[in-house]
Amino acid sequence: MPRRTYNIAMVCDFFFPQPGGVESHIYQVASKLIDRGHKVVVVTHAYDDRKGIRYLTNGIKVYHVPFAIIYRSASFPTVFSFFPMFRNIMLREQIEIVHGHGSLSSLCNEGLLHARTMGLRTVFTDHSLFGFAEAGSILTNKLLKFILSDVDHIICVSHTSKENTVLRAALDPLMVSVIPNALVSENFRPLNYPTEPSAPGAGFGHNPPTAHHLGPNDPVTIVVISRLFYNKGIDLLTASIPRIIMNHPNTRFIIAGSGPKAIDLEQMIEQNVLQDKVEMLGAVRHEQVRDVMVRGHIYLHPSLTEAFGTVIVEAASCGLYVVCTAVGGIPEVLPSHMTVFAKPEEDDLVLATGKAIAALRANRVRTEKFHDQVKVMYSWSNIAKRTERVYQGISGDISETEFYGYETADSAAWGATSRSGVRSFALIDRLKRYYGCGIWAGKLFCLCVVIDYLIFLFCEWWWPRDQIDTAADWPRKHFEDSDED
Amino acid sequence: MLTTAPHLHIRRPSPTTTEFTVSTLPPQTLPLRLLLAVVNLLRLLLGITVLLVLYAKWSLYSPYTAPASPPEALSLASLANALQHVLDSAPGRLAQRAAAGTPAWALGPAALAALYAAVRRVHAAESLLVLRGLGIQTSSSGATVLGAAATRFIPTEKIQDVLINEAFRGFEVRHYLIVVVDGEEDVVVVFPKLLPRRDVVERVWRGVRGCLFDVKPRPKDDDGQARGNGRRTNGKI
Amino acid sequence: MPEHDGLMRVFWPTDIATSDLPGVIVGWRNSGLDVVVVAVLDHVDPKSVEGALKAGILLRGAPHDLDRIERLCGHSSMHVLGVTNPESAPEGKFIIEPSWVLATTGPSLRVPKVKCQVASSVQTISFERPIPNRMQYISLDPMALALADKGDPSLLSVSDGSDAEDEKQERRHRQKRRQLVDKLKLHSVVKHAPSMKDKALSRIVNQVNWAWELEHLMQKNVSLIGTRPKRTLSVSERVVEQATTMRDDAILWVWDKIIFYVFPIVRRIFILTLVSHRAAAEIFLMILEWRLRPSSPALKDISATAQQIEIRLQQFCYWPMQYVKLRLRKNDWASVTTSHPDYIRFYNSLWLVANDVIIGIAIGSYIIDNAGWVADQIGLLLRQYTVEALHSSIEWLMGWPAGLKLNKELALFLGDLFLWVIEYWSSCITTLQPLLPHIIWFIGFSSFAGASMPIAMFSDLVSILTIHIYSFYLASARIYHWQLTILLSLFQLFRGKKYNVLRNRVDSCDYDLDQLLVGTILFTLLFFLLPTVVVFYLNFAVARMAIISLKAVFDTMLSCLNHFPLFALMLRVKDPRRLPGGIRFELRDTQDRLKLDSNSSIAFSSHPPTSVIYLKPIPLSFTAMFHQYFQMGNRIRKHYLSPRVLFCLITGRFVPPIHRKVLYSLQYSMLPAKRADIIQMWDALNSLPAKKRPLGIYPYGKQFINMPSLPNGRRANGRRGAP
Amino acid sequence: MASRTGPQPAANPTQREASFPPLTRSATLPDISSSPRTSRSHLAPEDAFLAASPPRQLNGFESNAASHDSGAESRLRRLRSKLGSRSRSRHRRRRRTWKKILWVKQSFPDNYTDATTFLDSLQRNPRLQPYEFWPLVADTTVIVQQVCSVTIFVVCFVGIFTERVSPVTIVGWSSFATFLGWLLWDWWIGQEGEDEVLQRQNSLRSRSARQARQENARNSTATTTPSAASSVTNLGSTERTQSQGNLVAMRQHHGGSATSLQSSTSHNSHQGRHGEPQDGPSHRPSSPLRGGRLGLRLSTIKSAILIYFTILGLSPILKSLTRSTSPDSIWAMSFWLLAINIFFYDYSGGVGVKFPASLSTNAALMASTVLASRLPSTGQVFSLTLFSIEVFGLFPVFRRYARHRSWQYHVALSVLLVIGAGGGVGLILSDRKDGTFPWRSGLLGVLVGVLIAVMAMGASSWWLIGLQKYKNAMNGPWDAARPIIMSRRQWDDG
Repeated sequence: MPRRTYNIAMVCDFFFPQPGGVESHIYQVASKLIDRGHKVVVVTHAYDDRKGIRYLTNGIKVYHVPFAIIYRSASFPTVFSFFPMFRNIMLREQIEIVHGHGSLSSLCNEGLLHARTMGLRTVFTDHSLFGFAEAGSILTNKLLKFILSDVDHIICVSHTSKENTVLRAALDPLMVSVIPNALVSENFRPLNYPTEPSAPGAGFGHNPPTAHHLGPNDPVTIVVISRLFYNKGIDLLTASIPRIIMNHPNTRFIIAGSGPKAIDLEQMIEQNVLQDKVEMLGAVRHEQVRDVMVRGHIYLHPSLTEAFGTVIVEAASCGLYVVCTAVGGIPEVLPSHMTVFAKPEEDDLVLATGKAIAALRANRVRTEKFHDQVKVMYSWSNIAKRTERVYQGISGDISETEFYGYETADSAAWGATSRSGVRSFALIDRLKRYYGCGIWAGKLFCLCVVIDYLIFLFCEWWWPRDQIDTAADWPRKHFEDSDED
Repeated sequence: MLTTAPHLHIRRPSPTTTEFTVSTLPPQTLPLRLLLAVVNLLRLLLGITVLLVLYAKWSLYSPYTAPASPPEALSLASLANALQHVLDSAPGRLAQRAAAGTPAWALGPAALAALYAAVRRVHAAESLLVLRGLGIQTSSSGATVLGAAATRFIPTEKIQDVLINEAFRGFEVRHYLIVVVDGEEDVVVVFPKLLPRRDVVERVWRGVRGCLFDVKPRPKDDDGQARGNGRRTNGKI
Repeated sequence: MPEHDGLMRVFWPTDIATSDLPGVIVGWRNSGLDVVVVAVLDHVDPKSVEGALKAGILLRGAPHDLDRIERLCGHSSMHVLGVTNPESAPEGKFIIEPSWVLATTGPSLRVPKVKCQVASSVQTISFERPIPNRMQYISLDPMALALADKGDPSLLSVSDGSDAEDEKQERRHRQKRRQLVDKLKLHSVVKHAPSMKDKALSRIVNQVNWAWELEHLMQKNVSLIGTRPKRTLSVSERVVEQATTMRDDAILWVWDKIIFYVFPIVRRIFILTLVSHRAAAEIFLMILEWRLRPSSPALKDISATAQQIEIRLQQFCYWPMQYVKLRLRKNDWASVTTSHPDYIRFYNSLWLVANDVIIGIAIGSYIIDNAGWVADQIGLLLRQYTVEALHSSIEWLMGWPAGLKLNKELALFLGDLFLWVIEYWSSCITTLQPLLPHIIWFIGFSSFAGASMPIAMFSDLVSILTIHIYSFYLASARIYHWQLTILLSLFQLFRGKKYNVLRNRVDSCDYDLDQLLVGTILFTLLFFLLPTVVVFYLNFAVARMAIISLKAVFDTMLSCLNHFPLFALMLRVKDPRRLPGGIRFELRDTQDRLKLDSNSSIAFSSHPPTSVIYLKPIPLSFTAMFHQYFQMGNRIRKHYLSPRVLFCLITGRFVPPIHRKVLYSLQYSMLPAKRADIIQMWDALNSLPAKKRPLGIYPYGKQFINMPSLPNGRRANGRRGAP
Repeated sequence: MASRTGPQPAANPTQREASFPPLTRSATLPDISSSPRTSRSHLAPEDAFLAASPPRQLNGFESNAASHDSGAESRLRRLRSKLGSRSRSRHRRRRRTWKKILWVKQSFPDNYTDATTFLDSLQRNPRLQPYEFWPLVADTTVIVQQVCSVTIFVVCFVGIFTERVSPVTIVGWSSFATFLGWLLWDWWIGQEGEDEVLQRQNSLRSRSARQARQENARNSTATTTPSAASSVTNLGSTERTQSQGNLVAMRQHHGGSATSLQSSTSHNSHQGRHGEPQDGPSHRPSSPLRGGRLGLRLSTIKSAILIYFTILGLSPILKSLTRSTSPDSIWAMSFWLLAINIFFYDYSGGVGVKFPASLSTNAALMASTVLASRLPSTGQVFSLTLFSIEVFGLFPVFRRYARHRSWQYHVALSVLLVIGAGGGVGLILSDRKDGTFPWRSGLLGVLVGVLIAVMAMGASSWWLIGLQKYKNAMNGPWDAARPIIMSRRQWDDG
């Protein structure tokens, strides 16, 4: 059958001009989806002078909804007042699928709720991990449960993240797909990539003229690029840098990024005099990351929690040997010959770094081949393709059997018919789903949903659909579905 | 039922001169005319009444008393005399009673509101006049019947672009036509008050480009426009 | 003509005489089919007119040099644009060129019917000519009442912190916008080069402004072309002519004598006195603007009176220059519109000063008449509000006011302190009391120099007589601020934290026992003493604010007296066309014309589609006139009603009064940024052209005089040419 | 979820039993992140689930597992059951095994869920420590001590306020007691000097690490009596109930007593380092040098004199400070301040902790200042303030040392305090007859006080143990790992 193309709305608080992982993820997926012939609009809140409607390259249309911002990241939860505007946008863009990103973005949560009320298909992508111990995460988990208990499909960026989400929101695992992040591998080339042929022959020979080849006594440079926050494990870093340098005096550190922990690092540098060994660059923009990375041989990633860890993929793609803590989804991201894993402990981190340095010195790792391997592993077009499959699945364009991979027969055994394929939009079914969310929370959620539905009816009456004129479409690309990658 | 949704009316006596008028005035039918006449009459009466009441209020406090002898015509005194006569009439006494009854702090705002209602325009009309070789002139009728239409003329060589943009307004997203003026910070919004719907705006847009730059509107231009407007202007109304 | 897109554009003055006789249309041809009609000459031959135009015969006897016309209107000479009522002309009278305009005029038609052989469509833009002698003109953009020679610098010179940073961020914002606008320039979907017609607009505006003068000049010279029977005068007429000429000669002789011998002396004396005054003014100004350090405020920044005097002197220094400029205008074409704003500004300031003086005389006479009473009133007010009110309020604060839990001892202490100062001050006041009537009398006397003077003096008087409140405010604010800061840092200690300057954050720190002890006890102390201090501080802060607002009222009155656009308002009422605020077009319904076409004649059956447009000037809007008032209001609001000021008030920091420069930028906006020094003035005054023989302006005047009788005169020679 | 919660429990009870083994197996899998904690200081999860070890908790967890149906465990059980029922059908289709990696494109759909590995590394209640009764009771003594000292202070204030007791006697006795306490403390310090000297010579990091180790050694010697060990153990949990900022974090990931104490001492060591530059009267054990003990004494005396004169100077101002304020507001304020003092007091502080929670100390001091400002005469103000310093500033240090020295001292001290507080309250509450000292009410007060104390200790311990069975923590790789860092403090701004 001919491939259907969809009108998709990406709803998230985090989007350009603010830099970040989620932002670039949304942007890349959107542009690749547009390449595949879909129509994508992004709905986010207004940044300081960015109100209104903008177009990005490749025809991504961005709605910067003017709303109260509590601070730079998240917009104020304007529970229902966002609905009329949201509905207007959805109608004028003729949206079929609403795709929310980031469980912390209230805009996304509201968008998904309203979208369900309006009877649109919804997909949710979870970018982050949440523990169960902290008091704060209890609330967020309840909220997530509220939102996700009616979403058609969920996308997680790693299997760990999938397990986490399934537990948090009490979901059917089959509703959760794992689609990793990717990177634009052209932007993360090794230093002298174009000159060096990507054939494996180059790696052989005892001293190939690669930048990463190390003589016995030329310094090893370790790069750290991360926002300097506690959960990025900067304390570990601060603790282990002096010891690493003590054990391997011929190493340099390049630390890029800014944050509250920067002061601790500086103090460490001053306390044991390391000004000539450790270089702190401060914040670097995303397009400069590659230039910083290629200055080093090892990428050190001491994070304490990480859903996916795009940055280590980028580092590997830049031909760096990656030393990282085995937390979150990180162990799934890279093959073992590119990485050295460490426990989130100071001693183990020092140990692992030592191993990495030793391996580099002995030329046991062919970092020059990393780039091509990573290029094969992760590409946004592939991500977009898999995302598109999710869309097809939820809008019933491919059969449940194919999508969920089991016969509806035995699925009937455990009564999942309501969720199989498409979720029914009937208010009563939705209320059923919400009601199961908890003793008190369930009732509260039901109340919210009912109010939302009433507001929806009011909107239908006050701003009738025929009064809303549809926006002009960007010229669709014509994409022949070629099954490469 | 006095007004309708804004609709477009085009006058082009010659191919090089076009005037696009968007107004909320419904097509003139007899009942409508009658209705309008009645409404205007009522407003007139309202205005007169308010003025009368105000004068009564004033005359309550003013020491001025009408002179016994009839003053010569066409003088302030005669005017005051006439007003006195009006006040002595039945509606005048009623007005006096009303004035005496209401306190000043209540009377002032009420009178202002009533006067505003009396002079408010019923139909808004905004127009765009395109003269090839001269430029574009936007004009929008004032809020009250007293105020004249505010016009803005933009010579052709200062017109950088004419394009359709989208922006949030209230709870909805509207299309609107803007003129980008060379070297000015703010774009000029055409039909700022009425903000007609997309089809109207697009017709006007094609008409303007056809009349001003003598380009035959092609469908591709629309996308060109769309691409154009989006990338740069942050649509604030 | 190289290019024409078949669009004929005719600018047609509505108020030229429209006869149904055949005539020649003369005017400017800006480009192919883009013409501005200046005049219609009846009963002349187009070719001869063309020749005359080439030879400049028609402009003979022009009062001023002709190249200004070329510079402003963009063409060396006018052309024959076409003919009117060709059909009513005798056959073969002239050959019609294809690009000519064939217009049908007549008393019945307000707008001529225009057609052209090459034109596919016609725009007839009919305009009413502005009359230059009445200083009417049209312009594309509104005229500027304020001097444009200084924008930001005057503001940037304001360098007291808050305003400076306000300005800075404002400038940053402006620059951001500028970048946005530049980006906007980069982007354009379809570029098209503006056609000749588009570029011509500014020139056309000038031509329209010139149309009246040129038309009259030409009508005067029409008699020079076209052959006319030269009839000789009769004897009696000659006698009369002789006599008149003799009388004229006599008068002229006397007049010349006066001009050549007496006038220069008078003029020279006048100039000398003027310059000497100017020198004196210069000295005064130097005194007023002297500041011992560039940062420290000058005298005029401190006192309103000095400011006022300075403004007046500045105006005085500027007037001669303005006058000279206006005089120079006299011996140029009347249609040169560059100097009209100067004219308005000049007379505006004159008017204002006159007004000021008139009101001032009234006030002054009143004050002088009963100076004693006024003095008593003022003394009473002073005592009542600056001494007794304060006194009572402080007493009220010393006893526990309004259930406020004040610390008795501290309240007593502070109260006694302030009371003592107040006592001292009031004693000073009482010693000053007998002087007051003299001061008042002096003020009243000064107000003969304008009502603004006593107001300024009063505002100064207020600021002098309330110094004690100011000082109280300062003192209490200091105490309060100090206590607040200590409390904050002690609170950190109380929480077992301390503010780390290096990290610029609060981090935990453990103190020793004695530190904890002393810190805590002090914290408790200050915490319980705070309300008392707050109350006193608030008391004086309120008083201070009241005084500031009073002075603000004075300043507003001053600015009204000094800069009210009185003259402009009057002009706006009298003759709006002297204050052009732009132009606007009106599209006229052409239905009636078409109807008329259909039934009138066969000649117009082949009429191109025509749109009749009226070009009308927009008078300057009132908002534009009062624009600077709005600006000043914004500036004051931004200075006083900003959260920053509120924060300062709350934390007890000193709220700086708004800088006079900012406040008075309005007054200065009519004056040049830097005044012309004496030498320039001397040169300017001497550069005034010595009066030539008044005959020089006679023709102008005469033509001006018999202008109304013009049409029938033309009708006459027309009749003469008929047979 | 509603669609499942409804039919689920009734639908197939068999699956629940079926789902136990994989659950426990998965939960007991030794995972990487928890390997450092395999010290025997805490129970392994299987103790919790199979309910093997202490028999007391058997029913507790049984009932827990049974009662919590909407809880995460049952949810998990359901998930697994589904996966089991489903993956069978899938394994028929797919041969190649699925690996939990992202960097190869496997021939499985994105939403494929592998039954064997899914939620493998999930573990519940990983570091659960069952409380025992007596240690808990032993721990509560610390709190009882603090409460009692506060009570005694209040009693003294009331005494002074109602002029039953002359302030001078109070100050005199308390000062004398303080002096004795200081002598004793000084002597203890003297015994501990040597290790400190050793530590001085090393660099900061090694020093603190070593100090940590030595502290361990000392503790292991000092805590031969099991009660003490478990006492420190359970402190973590007691705090966790009254959630206390960083210390919770510190405790939560350190299982046993050894680690906990170690971390606490590492904490201390840093703090000692932190407090070094300002050498005021340092009550900390680490004296600069052996000869420095003299300097330490001198500085202590100096600060004592400083305090003395400060109070002397400030008391006249304090006297009139809050006269205009209404008394009841003062009572309320001081009550809240004292409550703050009790709640924010650092009960777990090791010996080295100088004034760990200066908030509580400050609150107490402020309370005493506020109360003192109600007193009529300067002398009373002075004496009360001084007394408050002795009670709230110095006495805790002494108590901490006493507990650290030996358990007997601790118990004796607490008993004394309880008796004193009870007696004092009794005396205060007794209607005052002229002159005669109300023995009876005093004794009554003592009895009641002891009774209340015992009751409270027992009840709170029971309550805590009862609470513990509701604990259900799920951990897995998604949790933010807690970095184990030897050399640096990491709790100041996490």
